[in-house]
Amino acid sequence: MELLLASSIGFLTAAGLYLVLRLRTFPVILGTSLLSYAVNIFLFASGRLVVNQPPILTDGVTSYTDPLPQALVLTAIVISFGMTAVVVMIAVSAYLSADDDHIDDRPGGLFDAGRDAGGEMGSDTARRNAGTEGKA
Amino acid sequence: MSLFLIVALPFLGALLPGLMIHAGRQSCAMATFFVTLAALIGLLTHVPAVMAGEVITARLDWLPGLGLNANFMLDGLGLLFGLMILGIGLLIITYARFYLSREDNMGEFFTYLLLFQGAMVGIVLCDNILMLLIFWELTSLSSFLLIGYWKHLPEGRQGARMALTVTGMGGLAMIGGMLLLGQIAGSYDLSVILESREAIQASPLYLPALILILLGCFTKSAQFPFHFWLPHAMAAPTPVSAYLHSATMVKAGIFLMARLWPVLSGTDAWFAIVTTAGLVTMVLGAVIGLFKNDLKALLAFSTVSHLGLITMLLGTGSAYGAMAAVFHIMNHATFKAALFMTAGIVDHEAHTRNIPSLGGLRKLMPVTFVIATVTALSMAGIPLLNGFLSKEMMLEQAAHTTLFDLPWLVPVLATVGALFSAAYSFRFIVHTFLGPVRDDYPSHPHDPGFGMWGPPALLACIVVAVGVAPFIAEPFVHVVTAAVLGGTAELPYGHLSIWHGVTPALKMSIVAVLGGALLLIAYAPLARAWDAAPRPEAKVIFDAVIAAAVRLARAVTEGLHNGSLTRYAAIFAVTVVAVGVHAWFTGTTPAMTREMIEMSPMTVAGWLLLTVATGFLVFVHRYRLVALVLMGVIGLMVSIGFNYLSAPDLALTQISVEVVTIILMLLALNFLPNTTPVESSLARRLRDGAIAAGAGLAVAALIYGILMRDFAVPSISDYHLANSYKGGGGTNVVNVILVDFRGFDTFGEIIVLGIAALIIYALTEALLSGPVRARLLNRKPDQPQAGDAHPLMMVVMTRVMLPVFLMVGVYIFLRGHNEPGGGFISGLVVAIAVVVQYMASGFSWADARQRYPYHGIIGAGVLVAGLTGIGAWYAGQPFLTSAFGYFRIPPMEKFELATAMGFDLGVFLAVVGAVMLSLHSFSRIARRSESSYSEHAMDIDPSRIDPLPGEEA
Amino acid sequence: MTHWIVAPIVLPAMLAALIVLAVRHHILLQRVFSLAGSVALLGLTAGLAWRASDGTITLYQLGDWAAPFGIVLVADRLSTLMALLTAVLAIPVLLYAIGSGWDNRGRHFHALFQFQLMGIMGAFLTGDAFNLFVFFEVLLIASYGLMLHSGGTERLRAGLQYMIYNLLGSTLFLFALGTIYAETGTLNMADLAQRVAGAAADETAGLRVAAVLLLLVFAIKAALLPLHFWLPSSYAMAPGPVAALFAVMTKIGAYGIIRFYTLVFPPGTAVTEGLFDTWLLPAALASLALGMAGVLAARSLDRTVAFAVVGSMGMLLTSVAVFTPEGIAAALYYAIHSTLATAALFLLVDVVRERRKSRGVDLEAAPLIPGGALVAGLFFAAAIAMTGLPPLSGFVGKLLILDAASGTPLMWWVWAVVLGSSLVAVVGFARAGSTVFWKGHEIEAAHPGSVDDPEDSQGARELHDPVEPEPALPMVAIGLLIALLVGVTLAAGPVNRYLAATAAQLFDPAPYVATVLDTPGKQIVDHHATDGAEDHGAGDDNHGSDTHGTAAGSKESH
Amino acid sequence: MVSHLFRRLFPHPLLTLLLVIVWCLLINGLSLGTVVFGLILGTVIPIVTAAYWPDRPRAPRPLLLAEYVLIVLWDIIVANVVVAAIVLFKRNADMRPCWVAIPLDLRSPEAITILAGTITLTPGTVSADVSDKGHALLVHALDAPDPDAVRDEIKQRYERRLKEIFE
Amino acid sequence: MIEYALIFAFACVGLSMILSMVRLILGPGVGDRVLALDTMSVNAVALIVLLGIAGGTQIYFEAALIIAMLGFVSTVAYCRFVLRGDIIE
Amino acid sequence: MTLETVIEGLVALTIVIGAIFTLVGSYGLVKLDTPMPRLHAPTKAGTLGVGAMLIASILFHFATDGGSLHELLIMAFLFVTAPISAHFVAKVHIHREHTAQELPDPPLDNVWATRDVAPDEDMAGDQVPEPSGGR
Ligand code: NA
Ligand code: NA
Repeated sequence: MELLLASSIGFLTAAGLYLVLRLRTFPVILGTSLLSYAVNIFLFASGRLVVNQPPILTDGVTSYTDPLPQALVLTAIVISFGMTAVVVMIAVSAYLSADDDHIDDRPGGLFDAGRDAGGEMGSDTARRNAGTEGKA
Repeated sequence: MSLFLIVALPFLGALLPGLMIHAGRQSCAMATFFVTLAALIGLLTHVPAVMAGEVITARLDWLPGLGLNANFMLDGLGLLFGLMILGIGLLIITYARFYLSREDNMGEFFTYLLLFQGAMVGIVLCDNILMLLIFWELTSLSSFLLIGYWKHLPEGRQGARMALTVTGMGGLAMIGGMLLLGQIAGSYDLSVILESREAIQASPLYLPALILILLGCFTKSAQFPFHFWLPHAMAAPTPVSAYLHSATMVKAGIFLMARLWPVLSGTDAWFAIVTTAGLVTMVLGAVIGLFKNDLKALLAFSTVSHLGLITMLLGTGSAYGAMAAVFHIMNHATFKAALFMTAGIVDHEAHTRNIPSLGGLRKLMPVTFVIATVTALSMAGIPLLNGFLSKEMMLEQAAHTTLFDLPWLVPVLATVGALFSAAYSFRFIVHTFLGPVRDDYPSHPHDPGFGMWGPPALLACIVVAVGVAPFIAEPFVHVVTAAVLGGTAELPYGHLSIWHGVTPALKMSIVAVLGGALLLIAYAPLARAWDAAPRPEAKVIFDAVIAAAVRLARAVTEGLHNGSLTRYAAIFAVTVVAVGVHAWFTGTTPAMTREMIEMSPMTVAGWLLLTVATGFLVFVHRYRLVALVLMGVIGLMVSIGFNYLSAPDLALTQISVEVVTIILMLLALNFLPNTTPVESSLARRLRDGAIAAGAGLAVAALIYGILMRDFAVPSISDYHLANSYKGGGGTNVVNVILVDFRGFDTFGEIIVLGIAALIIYALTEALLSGPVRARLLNRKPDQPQAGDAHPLMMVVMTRVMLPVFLMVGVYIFLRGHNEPGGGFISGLVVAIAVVVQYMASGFSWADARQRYPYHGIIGAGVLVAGLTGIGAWYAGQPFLTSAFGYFRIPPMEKFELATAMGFDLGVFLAVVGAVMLSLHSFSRIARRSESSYSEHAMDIDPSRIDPLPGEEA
Repeated sequence: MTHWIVAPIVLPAMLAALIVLAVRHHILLQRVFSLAGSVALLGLTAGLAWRASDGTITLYQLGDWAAPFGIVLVADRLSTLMALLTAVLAIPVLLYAIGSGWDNRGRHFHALFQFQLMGIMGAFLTGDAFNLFVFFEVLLIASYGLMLHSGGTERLRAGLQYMIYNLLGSTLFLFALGTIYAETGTLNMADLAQRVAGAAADETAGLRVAAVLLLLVFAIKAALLPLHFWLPSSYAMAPGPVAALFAVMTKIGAYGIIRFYTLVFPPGTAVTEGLFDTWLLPAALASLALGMAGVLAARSLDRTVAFAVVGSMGMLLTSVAVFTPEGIAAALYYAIHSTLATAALFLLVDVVRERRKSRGVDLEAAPLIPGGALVAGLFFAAAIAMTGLPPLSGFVGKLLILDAASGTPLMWWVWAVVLGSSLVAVVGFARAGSTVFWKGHEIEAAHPGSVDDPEDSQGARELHDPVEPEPALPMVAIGLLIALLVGVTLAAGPVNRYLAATAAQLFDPAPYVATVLDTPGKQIVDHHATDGAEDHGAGDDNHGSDTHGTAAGSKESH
Repeated sequence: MVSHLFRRLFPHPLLTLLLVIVWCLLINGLSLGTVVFGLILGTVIPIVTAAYWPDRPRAPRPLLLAEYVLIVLWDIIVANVVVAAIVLFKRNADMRPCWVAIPLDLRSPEAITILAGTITLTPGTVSADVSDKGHALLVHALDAPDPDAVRDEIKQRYERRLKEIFE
Repeated sequence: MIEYALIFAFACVGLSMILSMVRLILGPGVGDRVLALDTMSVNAVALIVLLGIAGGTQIYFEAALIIAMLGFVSTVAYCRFVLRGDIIE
Repeated sequence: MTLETVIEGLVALTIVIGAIFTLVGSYGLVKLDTPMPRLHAPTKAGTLGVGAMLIASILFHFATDGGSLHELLIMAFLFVTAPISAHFVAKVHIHREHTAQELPDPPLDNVWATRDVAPDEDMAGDQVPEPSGGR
């Protein structure tokens, strides 16, 4: 079980980090979500693993899992939820303002003349423009 | 007058011109003049005591922890410089009053000038080398302001920056040197340091300290190879050039060498460095000066040359040399200040300082001519003028100085220097004033008013007086020299006199004067040869160095900070993993102490699902909807895993957060493109994969190591388990930790959530009030839309479920303290119930039925939670102290009431408000102009289209 | 029981909630509330600092639970000093925000501002490692909101990067906390100190990882190379008053390092071996060098200042990395100084951006700005402070740091980098300042009557006699900061004495640990027993208190 | 007067009853305290959510409804067996999936919803869509050689009963 | 007896989830994937109920309840996204 | 054969029944080769699968710790929500997979609601490419 959990955390971390290193905002946000899964499980596991001993005091039961990391993880989940909401909002706002969902600033500045001309990089820009201006 | 006041007067006075600028130029200048005069008088009150050999002191602790104190002392050396600074300052102020034009901001000018003056007085009266550093750098700063005074001149700005750069660099080096010096001596007080000659010269830190201090001195005094900034400082108004760059600031380096002479001089290193630098500077400055066509540039290089001369004298380390240096400092200050002022007069009157454009001014401005001639001849070393006396002493000293085992080297070079010095002095007179009167001056020149020629004339009188009757200066020179020597050497024999007999110095002097005259006669061909000769141009080199530095800095910073978050994140990950792994392997690894929990087929299946979902998510992350579906799978798996591993609260929270997150992401996804193009190369992906795999491996190894070991010391959570019920009144220990043991965390956590919602709202507002608004309103769906936005089935079902959902919310809320649940999950459930109404029945329909502003709910939540915490104060308990009790209303069973429920209510409200405000804001962005208000929840309602009998509307 | 310690956290939180609840539509009331709250906060923190000044360490047990089981706040010299610094900074920043109208360019400025203050206060005052994380998150999320205040394309993009980078940082923080808890079984900082000190010598690997990860977390906040990349763009893009407030945010990272690595992971143990000399000091020196190189390289004034922040943090951490009482004292002085200086500079940058309409803050020639002389003068003063030129506090701080570094093995490196980078900074600021404030005179001389105000072509008149005077409050705010800098300089002696005492307190953690761990908390009353014989669903037993009696007992015997 | 107050307090008495039952199930016990608290909630929650119930649906006939529920439960069990058999034993190629359009006599959205739900829960059928005016229901059958038989059975077995219950 | 039934049931539910995952991966349409996720959440309810029986506890009730309640919310949200783009309009 | 044994047997039986139906649901999800038929398998089999297990749980708790009925709530939720989920998935299929010709015309009305779109908004064919998991 420990091996499964440790490898899951490792796997989530690796996947999250790989996505964080992508170039567009959406995969990066996915990546941070995966990372927060990983770290939440990590934090949870810092109290060691126990099966079927939930920290609800019950008559006649003497051993419980460590409740403290669970409380910490709850706090961490809530916080990362708030953070995710904000980062999604910023990503949307940034995309809507700049018409570009790249996470990196592009060489040549934001409104590089070459980009709006189309090409592979500007494909989504072109598509959205076609969608909005075609009807206007 | 107290030394503090003498130093402080110029600084305090610096406020006056700025404040009085509206009172007019005259009052500005007068204020400056009287401030300076007051300080000068204050200084003069100490003259008798100093002449009697006393040292006046004043001490004030400032930063005793460091040894930085406002200690001042006045001895002969300080007096000489103080008199020069304030005395010449008075003349300069008078001169400047008439020199500056109407357009110039006189208040600003005199403010800077007084700041500078104060800094200079500070340097020369300072008895603490850290304090001295402060004044030292202040002179650099004020000179920066003064050189850049004419801000519209590029030369002014560049010259100011160059001066600041070079002298600033020296100042920084000197900080190091002074700190070293202080450490060797055990004190930063000069009076202590000056007593520690042996300790200092024996210390291994002596050489670095010496070099660093000399760097400061040489840069400030424009010694080779740092001489190049001085001519460019001539972009300053002439009074500034006269004051700073001839009489005072450039002599600060000389002053410091003289001040530290007792402890630093006398070693081979001192001799070799200082003498060489001085000699080279003297010759080089004189040669360059001869060929300068700008009057002020000529004088500037002559200053460089004369400073070299003084430096060379100090470098010899002999008492006689020191006395010669002292005397030449005085003499140079008088004739050079006067010369600058005459150059300024010429510039002011003829509107040019270019020597080839001048000549013949003798007839047009006779007074100026006389002053210029007297002082220039003094500079050339003509007898009966003060320059001659000190130059003779210099040559005498040179004749007895052997550098690098070459006895001829110093005398010959000194003579060459003196020769060129004579030559440019003659040129100053001949090419400017003599010759025929021209008709092409840019302006018609004539002698200026007394205000402008009076000050140099006064100086010229001193030049003559001392030259003719050197004994009047003799006591003073002796006192100053004694101060320089500081008891380390006997005061040399010597009356200052015009005639010493036919000494080597006299012969050298004659050679120099005659040779100078010959050079001037042969000037034209020499100048052509000079112009033709290739030579390094200091400004070009300096600019190139700065430009190269800027290029390098840009290459580094812009290369690193290229705006690529992707790269920053990669660096972050690699750094963390590398440092973490290094830390692990440099420590001792503990042994495993725990048994592994058996893996059942079901856990393996769960593991498989989680990893496959994660891997597939990475594989299809470009297809965003599919990626989100997979996020749902991962969330579900994690939730089940929490359940399995005895964490029901976590499972609940995880799954409800997951649902809200997915709703949120779906709302957002609609504004983003649906797919991502492939942009990174295979190599990039491999690199990222390697980084990710490394990090994953490290994390897995770390947690595996943790999981297989027990706590070394029992965890504090034993206490929580033991006291949750008796002390916190709940059997759900996790919840009791959240609302009681660690309620403060939860308080922070709901605030995070509340802030998140406020930010989302604020950004929505910003977006909808900006240029994006129009585009959003006219947005067309980028995918074909299906009909029936609000299906009947959904509307009916959710309507029935809303009360049930709320019921479940209340249940989860109330049970939380004893069973899995609590305010947070309850809040999410209720929020989801409301959001489902929005989804089913439409934004406008649901929004119209919402009575409470979500902002208010958030604020109320935080307030309720906080006030519950504050409530404990009234029971004399700390914030968030809980109380609970069991109550019973017959015939019903006992129930529990706890203040923690109030806190949890706050949590609940904050969560509901935050989730709703966030989703509401996202939905607002999605409103299009075509989406109109609908009074009906369902798009298709057969009972509305053809009502049943008896139900017609 | 005094509640003063928790007041600096609760007051802004309640105030912000009240603003959101009641006055979110009334900017004037928000201003009044916010300003009054900040003044009250100043009073509170000043009081706390006064109480701590004689070396008293005051403990506040939240929920009345004894440490290490509950969360505690600890007011010692260091925490109260930092809290006071924050409150002092808040007032001019708030005045500027109000005076310039920034607070009214978007929603919820004052609520976010107060929440931000709450987060910072909590981070400084808490004595619990996880609670520190929570307050980090509070201050971070508030900072995201403030940074993005009023929106705008470039700000949004910079904000996105800022936020994602810090999300990674928060993730790392949790990894560090998980490791710490797994290794020690506690979260209270004093308890951690005890348990780490008592850790077995053959089990250091995990603790070393924990110590290093935590150091990296604080290094991110402190913008230490190579984890500083989030800073330049976000500070440059943030609204002026927000960037000014952020001046204290980097100090929180420095505070974390000072706090944790004097208390929990002190130098000279197997757990921290090599941490400071192998990792921290070289990184600090590199930050210093890079930051000042950035000052020279910048093409706009906002980035000049932003890189100066990186450099100043390098300087501060250089002094920290020396890890002597002198070094820490010098670092604290520098922290105070650089907070005020950075704030003043960012506000000035904002003034330039607002008034220099055609060119903004680009380092290009542009027509003169109205009221330029005063702005230039204030900028000159702030730049002097920032670059460490005399006579302002930067110079004093630099001397203190150089002095503290002398005698250490890496002294020559420290001196060379500190002095060399000072020169680079001087050159950089001189270039920037002369371009922005002086070069316009050239244009003016060439085209008389061109002042940078497109709304009025006869702008030359405005240079001396503005038709519509610029609001005075922003300049008052900046002047206040400069005056504070002067004050810190003049009072260098007493301030340094206080900081030396602060450092001494940090290097003798025993009283801190004793105060935190030896103060008894809540006396557990068995409500159930007093409740009578009635049956309760969960039964009549003690719910594990019997089996865990040892743990409860051990708490009493602490 | 009393009845007016009653209608104010319990705008949807059936809902209140439902909520009390839900509450007891949630608490997982039946005691006076639970019922009283459930009643309180059952009163408050409908009032709070009244805005979302713009028009009062006609009260169904309880006995007929109970009969209907039992029929449906039985059909669900049968359906599951049938569908399981088809899934397990029939080859994909042998299946006869088809669309069935069912004209509706029902008009009330509540009744249509229940019908659609019933169809989905019972033998091999899923209600997939309604027509643009709500007069027909589109049903997909997993394996129905005769679509008309499916349509007739649905109308007979379920719709007729629902019409009695609700309209 | 119950133990064996539970072992069998755990295996079946585990296998069900794996099969659903297979459909989720294979797709091909969004509808199929959403359906697979919906099935997985129903399976999850089953799994949690089984855990409760196996552990002899009712502590997992809330988790099963919440998953049952909320599972459909995300399914509807995904579908609405495909159908309309805006899930709230 | 005591009551306990009977209940135990019943519990085991219902668990097994539930497990089989659960498995069949997911098996059908994989086995069936067109979208609409696939929809039937899990929505039918799944509900009874969980339902049986919930009955097992009720029985089990009656036998062991005094009984519980709250599992009924879970069942109710599943039964109420399953049709809505299926309805929406079916709408997605209609929207994305089926051309209008395949569907029968609605009696009495013009068009099925899902396909009731303004002509200019009907951009069918311009759909997002889907990742194919290997088929
Ligand atoms: Na929580
Ligand atoms: Na909870």
